[in-house]
Amino acid sequence: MPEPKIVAYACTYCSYPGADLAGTLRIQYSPHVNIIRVLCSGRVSPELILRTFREGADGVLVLGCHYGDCHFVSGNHRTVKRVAVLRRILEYAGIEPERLRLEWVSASEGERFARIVDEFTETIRGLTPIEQVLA
Amino acid sequence: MSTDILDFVTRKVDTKFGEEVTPDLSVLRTCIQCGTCSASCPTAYAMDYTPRQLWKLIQLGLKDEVVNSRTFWLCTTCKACTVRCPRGIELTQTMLMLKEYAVKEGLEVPEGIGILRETVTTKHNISGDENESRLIWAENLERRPEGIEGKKGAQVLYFVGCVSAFYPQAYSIPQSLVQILDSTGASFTTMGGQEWCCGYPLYGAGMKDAVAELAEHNVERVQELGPTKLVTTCPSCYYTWTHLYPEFVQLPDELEIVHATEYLAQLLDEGGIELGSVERVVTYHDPCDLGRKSGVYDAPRAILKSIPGLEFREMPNSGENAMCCGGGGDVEISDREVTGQVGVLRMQQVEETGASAVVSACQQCKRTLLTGARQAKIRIRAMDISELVWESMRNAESQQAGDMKP
Amino acid sequence: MVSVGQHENIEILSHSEVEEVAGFVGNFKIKVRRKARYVTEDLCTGCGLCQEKCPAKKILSEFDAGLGTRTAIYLPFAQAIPRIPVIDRDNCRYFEEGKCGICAKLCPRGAVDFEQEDEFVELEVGTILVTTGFDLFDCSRVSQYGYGTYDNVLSSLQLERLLDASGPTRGKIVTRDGREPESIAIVHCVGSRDKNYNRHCSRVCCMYSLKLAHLIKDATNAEVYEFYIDMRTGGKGYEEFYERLQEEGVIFVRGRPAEVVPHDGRLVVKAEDANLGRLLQVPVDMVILSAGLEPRRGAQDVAHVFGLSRSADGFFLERHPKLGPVETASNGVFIAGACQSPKDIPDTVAQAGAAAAAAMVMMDRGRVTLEPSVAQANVRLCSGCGECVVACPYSALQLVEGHVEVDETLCKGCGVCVGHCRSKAITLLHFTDEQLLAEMQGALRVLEVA
Amino acid sequence: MSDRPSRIGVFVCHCGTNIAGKVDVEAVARYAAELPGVVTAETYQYMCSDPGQDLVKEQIRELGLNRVVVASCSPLMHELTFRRACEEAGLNPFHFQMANIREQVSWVTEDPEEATEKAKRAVAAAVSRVARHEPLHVKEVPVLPAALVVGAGIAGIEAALRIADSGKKVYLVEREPSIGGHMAQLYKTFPTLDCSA
Repeated sequence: MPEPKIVAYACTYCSYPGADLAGTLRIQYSPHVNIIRVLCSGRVSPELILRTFREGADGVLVLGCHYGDCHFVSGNHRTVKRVAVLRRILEYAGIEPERLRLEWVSASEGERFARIVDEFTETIRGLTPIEQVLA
Repeated sequence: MSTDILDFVTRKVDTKFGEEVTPDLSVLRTCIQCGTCSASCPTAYAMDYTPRQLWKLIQLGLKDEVVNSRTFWLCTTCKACTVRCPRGIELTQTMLMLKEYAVKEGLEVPEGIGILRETVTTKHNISGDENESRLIWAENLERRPEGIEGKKGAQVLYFVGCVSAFYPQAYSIPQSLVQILDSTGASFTTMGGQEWCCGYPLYGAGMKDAVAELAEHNVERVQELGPTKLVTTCPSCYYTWTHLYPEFVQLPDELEIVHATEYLAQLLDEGGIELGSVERVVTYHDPCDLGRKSGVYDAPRAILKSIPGLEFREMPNSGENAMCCGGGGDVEISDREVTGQVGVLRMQQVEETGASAVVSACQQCKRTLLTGARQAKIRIRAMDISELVWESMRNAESQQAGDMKP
Repeated sequence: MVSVGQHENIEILSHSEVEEVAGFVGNFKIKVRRKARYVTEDLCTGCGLCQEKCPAKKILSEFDAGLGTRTAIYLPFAQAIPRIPVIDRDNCRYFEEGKCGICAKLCPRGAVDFEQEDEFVELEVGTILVTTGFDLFDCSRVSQYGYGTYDNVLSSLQLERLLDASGPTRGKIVTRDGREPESIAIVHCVGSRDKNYNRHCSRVCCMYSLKLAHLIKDATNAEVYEFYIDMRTGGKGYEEFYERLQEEGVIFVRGRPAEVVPHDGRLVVKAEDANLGRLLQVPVDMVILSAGLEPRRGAQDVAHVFGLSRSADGFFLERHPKLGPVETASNGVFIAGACQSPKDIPDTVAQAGAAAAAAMVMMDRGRVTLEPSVAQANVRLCSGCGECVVACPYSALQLVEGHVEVDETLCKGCGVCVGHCRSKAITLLHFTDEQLLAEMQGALRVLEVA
Repeated sequence: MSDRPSRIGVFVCHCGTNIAGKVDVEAVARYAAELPGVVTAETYQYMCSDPGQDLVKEQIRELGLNRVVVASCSPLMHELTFRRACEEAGLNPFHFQMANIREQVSWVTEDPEEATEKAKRAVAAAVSRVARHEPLHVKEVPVLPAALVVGAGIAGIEAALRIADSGKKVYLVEREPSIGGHMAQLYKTFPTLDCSA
């Protein structure tokens, strides 16, 4: 089985520095995740997520600030609703909704970031590669 | 000793032993040697290594020193060290795992511990008496309640426990509870001779593996009788049913397991029992298995506060900070003298409150404290809360009868 | 303190809280709530007559850590700045019962005003410094030490108040029943280095405990025991001070006490001397708990108002532990002092200086550059649904003649509007769909190559 | 969209052994050189150092680069450094993209081969993105010469005094009725053992 391909969209004030902190702390985690920085998780549009699957990502992580901690006040509230709807759409389209996950990671949660990536990678490993699903 | 040290200097620390005797060696490694555990421990004074020293020995992989120590055999599993440990290390669990290790590896164990397994597995109780005689205490009751033994369909099943069933000092506990149940018209029964030891003494002696068979038997009996509530007066039985049995067996979904104090507090709350005046100053001793290990602190206090005429005084060491009576963790079997000494210390604390009686909610605490009082020549009664409630109920009856007279 | 009160460039807004921060670096708009004092600041001369005659005299003084009392209209302490009293509504007879008003009658300037209400002021500033400090750990949470239960178990702050010549005992260290203690135990790490409360080391307690031991030795003949886990004396002259205390005869016990219990009218501290491996029961007359420092209650709200993050311990997060120790994730907002992490006075002063310098650099330059990543609207694609207007956290978008328009001065570039727009009418510069898609494709394509 | 074809330069940093100790930086550079639009791909010990930045500037001028990717540490650390370098060499600073192969690759990946592969993906992503970067211009806004200091304990008082001394207006907001914070409650303070107020 090929290694899973995962894309993580991480917000610039919480989750991206959280990922950096995992590095500063030298926490080792699964290397199959590709982190893409956005300013706020609210920027991650449904289209971007769907395109990411279409381009061959087996899993998509959207990482934002904890509730109430969003640098952009309430940007992440929007993300919650959007991801919930998208998961239903994915399911409808025959794509396992667990391929899309939204998590909160603060700038101080290096350990949490690494744990989420590892857990998510394990979940994705248990699924058929997306190319076969979409084929 | 000096060669050991030289040996240690040249040897790489073997972590295998450490991994086997503690739930998570990486957490034990964070010990900062502050000694809070030792100073919290009721029996540390009698140990060859203090608990703190034991953790250091485990960290360094000095297995021989650890397994030849009597430290863990003197652990009453009271959990005082664990709740206070600033690093959150599962210290009590480590003590238990050390006992398990010693038993499993066939190392030398205290004499009584060796006999314990034999007794419990063949006789199904800790005293070695005939199990059929479990209801011997019921023979002195003024009125033996109907259906006290093995009544199918009873709502409440009273799980009596070995100590109450076989040790005369504790007979009055089941006697009191049964009479309370009877007088409230509750539909209740016991397993009688079909009740087997819950398994806690084996668990406390490092033989957790032997608990499964007992658990299966007891749960099968419960299923036969079909109660919706299981009541225990023994906090250890309570702990075993609520915390250990789920590891071995599937408990019936509809079965609610409560300690007698919770049951009585609820009855009181609902107005199901009437209490009469008991003019007495008492203090309350929290049993470790009920308090720190099961989190039941309020129910017994609520009961005490609702008895008219009773003056309740807390000891400085109460609630989460309660001192163990010394009777836990099979220490009485390993070293009766240590249990006795701790009992004396606890009774001295009782004495400082000026109470004329110490109330507990555990037959073992009652026994240990009674013995402690006798040894220290302290004239203070040790009684179980069920006994006090029954006394108070009878007083209510006689006071009412008195009121009726012209 | 005095120089702050007198400085012509400093305006003190005491008894006030920041409610709202709008705008952005260089031009923040601040809304401050000036809580009602019930004393008109401009009229009050600070003569103190009101305080003298107030009939409610038994209120425990916060300043004296509950050891002394104060009145309902009160100056928190003698040297308070501004020297204007405040009325504590909850304990004032006028507010409680509707009568009294003695202070108002006596005030020669008519400064007492029971009708006063909270007021709001708007400020415009270029930079913000958050220096909200810490809370002292509430020792009663460690129930085994008996704080709040036993009279002579005191917090370190309470001992400070006893030592103060203007404090509740006029500088005398005495037990609650007025005796001079023969022996005193100081317990380190209360609420610190403990997973049950705070994992972090509060950093200042070892040194202030040593200081307290020294002051006790100065003021009494008491035997002093210090119970510690590790003695942390990193700092200029700190280890030397420790050595001096050892010479002064303070008894150091390496062991964290398990509990404090009363016995024979005294207190017994139980610990293991970890160096000896011996269990100790030390009888003393007074126990001092060296309380740790923790994030202020309400730090979450402060973080929210100023756009700060907090680290796992709850203190405010600096932008970078080495490269940006006073900067934060919010441009133009700086932090200093114990709100960032526990620290002692020299370090606090140093960090405050650094934060001031960083803010001054920004103000001296007089200009600041902003990231150009703002939203841009394409009028032709906009359907005018208004979803983005609702979604924007900064009210930077509005519908003009059925089409969305972006106010670039308000836009902070979060892109929530882009994520929300169904007709792709909004673009976020430097984070365009095309750019993000390209980045994602680049990351995924390579997997196939590899 | 820029009308000229992309001429991208990729600069892979060793960061001493921080990156090169795990990631095969030469392999990453060789790989990058093959990516569309890439004109040159080089490695250097410390890209953020002056000689490292000079290398970037030199290549921009000599090879006529119009896009730059630096694969090194987190952009939160050095994005501004390299944007400035690009600008100094005459490039729009936003024609730059950073690939984070330290915090998010070399420091967090156990296996060197996997780390190298992940670094390649990060570089490919950055190259792909930078080709679509557009010239942008930073906005400048004035900074009001006034500061808000929130909390009047030691830190607040000290900071307020310093800023005020430089001639700027300071608003010192304090929740309590008096300034002073905890400090006012302390008797004598270490290390000088003098009074605190």
